[in-house]
Amino acid sequence: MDFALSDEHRMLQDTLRGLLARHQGDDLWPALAEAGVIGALLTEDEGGFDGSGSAIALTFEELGRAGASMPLVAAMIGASALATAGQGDLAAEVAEGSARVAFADAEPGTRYDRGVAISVDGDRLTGRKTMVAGAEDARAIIVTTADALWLVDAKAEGLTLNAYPLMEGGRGADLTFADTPATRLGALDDFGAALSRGILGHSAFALGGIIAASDLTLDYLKTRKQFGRAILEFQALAHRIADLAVEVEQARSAVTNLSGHLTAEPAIRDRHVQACKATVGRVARLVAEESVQLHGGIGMTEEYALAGMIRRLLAADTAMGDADYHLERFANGEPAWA
Amino acid sequence: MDFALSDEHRMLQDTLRGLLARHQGDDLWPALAEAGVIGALLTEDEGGFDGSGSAIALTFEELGRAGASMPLVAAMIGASALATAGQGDLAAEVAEGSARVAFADAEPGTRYDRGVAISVDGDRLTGRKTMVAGAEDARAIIVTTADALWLVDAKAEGLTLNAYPLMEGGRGADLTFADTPATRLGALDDFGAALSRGILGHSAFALGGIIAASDLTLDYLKTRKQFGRAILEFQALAHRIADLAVEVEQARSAVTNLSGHLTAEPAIRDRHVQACKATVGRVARLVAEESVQLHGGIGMTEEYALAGMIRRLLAADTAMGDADYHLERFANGEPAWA
Amino acid sequence: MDMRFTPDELAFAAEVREFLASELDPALAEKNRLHQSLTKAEMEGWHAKLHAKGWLAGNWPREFGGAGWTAIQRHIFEEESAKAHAPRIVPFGIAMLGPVLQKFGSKEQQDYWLPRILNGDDWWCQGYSEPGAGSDLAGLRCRAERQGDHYVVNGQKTWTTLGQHANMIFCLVRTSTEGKKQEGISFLLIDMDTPGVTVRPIVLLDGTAEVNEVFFDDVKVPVENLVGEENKGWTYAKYLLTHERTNIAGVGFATAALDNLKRVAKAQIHRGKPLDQDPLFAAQIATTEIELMAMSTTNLRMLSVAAQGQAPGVESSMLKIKGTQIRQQLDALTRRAYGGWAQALPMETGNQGQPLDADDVLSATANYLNNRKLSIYGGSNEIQRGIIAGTLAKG
Amino acid sequence: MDMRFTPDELAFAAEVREFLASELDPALAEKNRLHQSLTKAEMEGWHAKLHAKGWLAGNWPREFGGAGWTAIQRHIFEEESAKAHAPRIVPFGIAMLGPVLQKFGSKEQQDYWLPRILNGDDWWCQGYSEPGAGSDLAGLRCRAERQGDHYVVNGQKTWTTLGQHANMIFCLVRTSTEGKKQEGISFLLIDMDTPGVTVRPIVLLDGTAEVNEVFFDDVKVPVENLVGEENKGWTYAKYLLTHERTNIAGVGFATAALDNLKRVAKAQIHRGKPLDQDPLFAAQIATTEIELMAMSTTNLRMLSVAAQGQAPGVESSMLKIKGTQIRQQLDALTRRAYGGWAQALPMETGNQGQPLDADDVLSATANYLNNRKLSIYGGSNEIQRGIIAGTLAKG
Repeated sequence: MDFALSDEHRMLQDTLRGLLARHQGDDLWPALAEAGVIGALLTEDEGGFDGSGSAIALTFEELGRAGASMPLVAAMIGASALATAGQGDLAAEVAEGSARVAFADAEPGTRYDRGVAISVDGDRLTGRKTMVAGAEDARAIIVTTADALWLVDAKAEGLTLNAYPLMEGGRGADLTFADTPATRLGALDDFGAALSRGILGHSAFALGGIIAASDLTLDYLKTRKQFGRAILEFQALAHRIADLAVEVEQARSAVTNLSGHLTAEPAIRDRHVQACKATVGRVARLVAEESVQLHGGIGMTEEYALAGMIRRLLAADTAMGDADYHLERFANGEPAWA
Repeated sequence: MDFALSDEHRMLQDTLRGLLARHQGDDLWPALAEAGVIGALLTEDEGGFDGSGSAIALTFEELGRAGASMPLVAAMIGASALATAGQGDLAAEVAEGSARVAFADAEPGTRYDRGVAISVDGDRLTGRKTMVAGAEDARAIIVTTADALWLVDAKAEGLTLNAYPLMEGGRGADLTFADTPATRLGALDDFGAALSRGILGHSAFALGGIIAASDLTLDYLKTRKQFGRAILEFQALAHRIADLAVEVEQARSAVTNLSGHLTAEPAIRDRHVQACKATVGRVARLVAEESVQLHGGIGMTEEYALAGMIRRLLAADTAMGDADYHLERFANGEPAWA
Repeated sequence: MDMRFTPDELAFAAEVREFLASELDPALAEKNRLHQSLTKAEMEGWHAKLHAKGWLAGNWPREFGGAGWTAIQRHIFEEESAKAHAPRIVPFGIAMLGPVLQKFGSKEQQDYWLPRILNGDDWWCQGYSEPGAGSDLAGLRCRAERQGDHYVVNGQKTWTTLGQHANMIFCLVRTSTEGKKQEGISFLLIDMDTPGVTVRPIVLLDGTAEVNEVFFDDVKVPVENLVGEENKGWTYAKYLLTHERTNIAGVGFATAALDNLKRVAKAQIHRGKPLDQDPLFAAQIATTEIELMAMSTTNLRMLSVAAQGQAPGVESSMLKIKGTQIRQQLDALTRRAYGGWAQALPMETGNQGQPLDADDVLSATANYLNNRKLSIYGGSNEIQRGIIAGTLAKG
Repeated sequence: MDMRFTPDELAFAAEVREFLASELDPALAEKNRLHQSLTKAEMEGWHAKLHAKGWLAGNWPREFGGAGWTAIQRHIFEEESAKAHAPRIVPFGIAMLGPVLQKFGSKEQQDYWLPRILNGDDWWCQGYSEPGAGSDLAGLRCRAERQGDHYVVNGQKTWTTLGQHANMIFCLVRTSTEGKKQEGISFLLIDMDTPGVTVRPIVLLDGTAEVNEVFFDDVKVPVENLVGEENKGWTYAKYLLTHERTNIAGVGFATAALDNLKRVAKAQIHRGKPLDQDPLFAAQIATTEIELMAMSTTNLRMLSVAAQGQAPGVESSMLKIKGTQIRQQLDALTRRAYGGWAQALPMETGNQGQPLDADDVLSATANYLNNRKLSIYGGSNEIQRGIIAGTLAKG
């Protein structure tokens, strides 16, 4: 048993930290692509060179720590799904960064059901998807329906896009489909591997944010003085930050578990998918709420770094099924993708 | 709106406090009967003289504070049910204390279902009931089955009794029925009033215990010294006792709500039955666990007064459906008795 | 014991509902239901309607132009207003400054300022907190130096809610650094149009800008604007904190939030059925509803004690804690009911687009974030726990 | 990163399972599964079987007759033993005193006492806590006065687990009242057959009597029974607390408890179906199982660090907290799974009757009550939070 990073992954981590210190916003994506970070998220079959749980987990944890908001999870799911479905050319372009794809999963009017707001007629889609991150920049959209995965060209007829800022910091869009032509990539459960990696991506991103927010809160408790002393010296607050520290370790272990079981047989992998998202989602919300409370008023202001962290933590819980959603499926012994 | 006790009820409270200071164990029942306390729990139709929610709540709260363990709830349910079913003579004997009845509700092998371990064939019962408080002293037993209430003579043929100590301090028994003759009193939901008063009794008893345990814990925190000061001065513990105090008020209000809605129309009464038992059960367990933890080791010893309180709190949550049971029915919008 | 309202109280509740039905503009109620920021004119308009009815200052005695309501009547008014999504009465003049002036102000101050509050001539805001003095309010540093017939004020206040609309601010200022820190504080009324006053908005994490920083740079304040005695301001501030807390539990707001949550859970689809049929989600709603049922009665118990003239004690701290827990839980459930749909936030600035048909969703997210403040301001829940424990230690 | 056990570790796990299958008496395992108190002979018998295999002292180096296992091997042994419901190795001699003697004892002490622990010649118990010194362990008062070649011990110890079986006790005693309270403590080995030693059982709220008070009244202890130096005992006690905590997380016990809970929930009927199909109860089981999955990996992460020779730091406090929370939650759910059936308690004393066919139910209730101790003893969870916060404050 060895939980340490391999030499390659330590190098990847160093690269990421360097890039994230130098690049932000729109600049970041090309820089990551150029440095091969997208490739590190994908296997050779998918146009990349790694694709291991460990590479995915460390990459998204670093992005989460830095608060980099960008639909890299969509690129990873997209390239993997495209490769699985025999669309290797587009996958390769995504892997090298010359094309972007978006992942349209959430729907209005439902928590996490698929196929409520969108319907299929032959090879055409009609209805709406919402909160599609990075849709404005995508060449193609990977779309979920009740039981299948579809590929839709961004310029397809009958597809309209309405964009807006997302809570996590980037931009997303509502996509309205009106008898829009689409290519069926396959049944949803053929893509369990790709989708599970999406869960790992969101979870590790949340883990990075959890660590960043709890570190920031600890720093604040050490520095902020009230009643003549640092507020970390107030035992009630000290015990709460200690409890948070315990939960942060739980989140880290949950990510480690999924990362280590990403290629296990589907039944085992799915239990870890659900356990990971349930744990990380729960801890993300807890850390978000406790961080604001322990800060007091300053923690609610947009100027202070915590605000963005809070929103990213909530968004990461919400993406692809929140803690309650995955807990319910785990409790029922259901598969993650069906 | 007036939440104060009436003069009559203040007198009842004084009487009870006096009796409970002087009498314990086997002596207590005759003393209570003689002082008219059983009658105060029942309406005139039932052979008593009050039977209001307020009288029931204050009586059982006092019993709970004093830690008096005795199946007075069974007497109240029993007399009320008997009167409703036209068995006024036995009801009157119960009301005046010359006869006792037990209430057989729980069954082995199930959380709170009825009719799992016991079945009906004509006017005969076969199967088992468990944890029947006061069965050894009862002249007759009120028995629940899947959808009805039955009266069984304590000397009926085919009825065997196996007695043992209950967690709450008194004694209970397993009752085994083998083609035992029984009198059907009516359908379960005909006795909603009687059964709801049972919930109020158990809840108010728990409230008394909640208050006693949290008072004892507060006293301990004030007196016990560690690291050179009273442990109540440790802020982390002070905040936890403050949180307990908030929950104690929630439990009191839940009891007040049921007490004030005991004679409301069944749909409204049942919501308060469920809300009351769910709240009091949750707070009872919380106070039990926190009291032990805040005490430390001494709180786990049989010699110390807390031990009995803890067991009574757990028992009160468990009786006639615990917090989870009633929460689930409240959430489903189901009636309390069906 | 009798849990019923009296016939008079029931009649009053009916009158309030009737008033709300006829006077409250549905568009304004809808805006309020969605927790969208109201304009200054909208708030002033609602105040004017209440003032015309004589209901603007329910907590004031009749001699000062108030309605002279009992604690129960105020509770009924607040609960009915919240359920109807009426705008909340801006509290700074009516609920906060008014009672202080009535108790500690001079006759001249009462005669001049109180009618202006009722008429809407002044919009007041509150200058208590400072960047270095949050929970430790008495640690404030903003200082006022007496120079002839003026005080000269220098320093900063923060968390000044709706200060962008205000022309007047009542401030706690330091007039002495001798003795205990509570002893050198004075209560000063400051015209915000005086040279040297600067207001800067603070954007919160939900994108709204309803609170502000207020800076004072050699601001001259006439000595007649001192309330009560110099260095006794802490007494007046504490009076406010302990006596004007009838609505601290927020039962009306919680009831409205619960209704809204149930409506959302009935509409949102989960596993092919309405979300309110999901056992886990239904249990979470039920848990919170049951908490609210109990807390609501704790609130009434306390009001009924207050109605008999006894000052509320530690109960108001308990209601603050439980009340905010319930409201925050309701807000959290409402946001989560929307699931994957709740990943955007409305932005008050800029025209950057907005999701389709999602006003309610955006409102749920913003409201969840915004109401994290409930357990922080007005004495954080940690401060309230300290107050409760302190009382228990003495008792 | 590689989460798999090595082939050697897998082979070792198989060997442990094989040993348990052949050597563990099923009746003893069943008694243990039901958390019934084992007799002294039963515990000694199990120790003897382990000693014959060379596995009694997994944590001791081979030079002292131990198995010299790695942290991972010890974890495997503990987890497999717990899952098979094997008796827990009584920790006082093997896990606690042994390492202290090995590190701080004299050659003579090591040669004399260590083999006796392995052979079962001595049954050790622990004399740390006192009535006035619980969480504040260093505040202990039981004093030892040097008189010639003896110490004379007076005072009281409490919470002495299984002290009723013991013939020896290792004690922290006060040998000086000068300087800081930690500085006047010594570590003494006391023969319990010495005149002046009295053992009194403490009955706990679950009716068991596994802990004791031990009184010392002018008890003479030879000076050669002092371990290490006089007044340095605190150092040795702390060594124990920080270094012998491989099983602090209790993963094996939690796994066994989870298996048992699932078995109970499959058998108990709720609303006409097995309880494990109830969405609310299933969600509570799942929540705890998910917590255990994560905690188990936290434990392995820590072991893998320990295996590389780094001393565990604040992680053992974290594992203590989360480990006890999980076990107490599992115990609570198991009791509650029985619902109305769980209203009796087994009584160890007296023949007052017992419900029919209810061994598992009684065990669930008693175990829930008994395991409230998990978050109190060995440094309460509040003490652990203080340790974590203290480390965070420095970091």
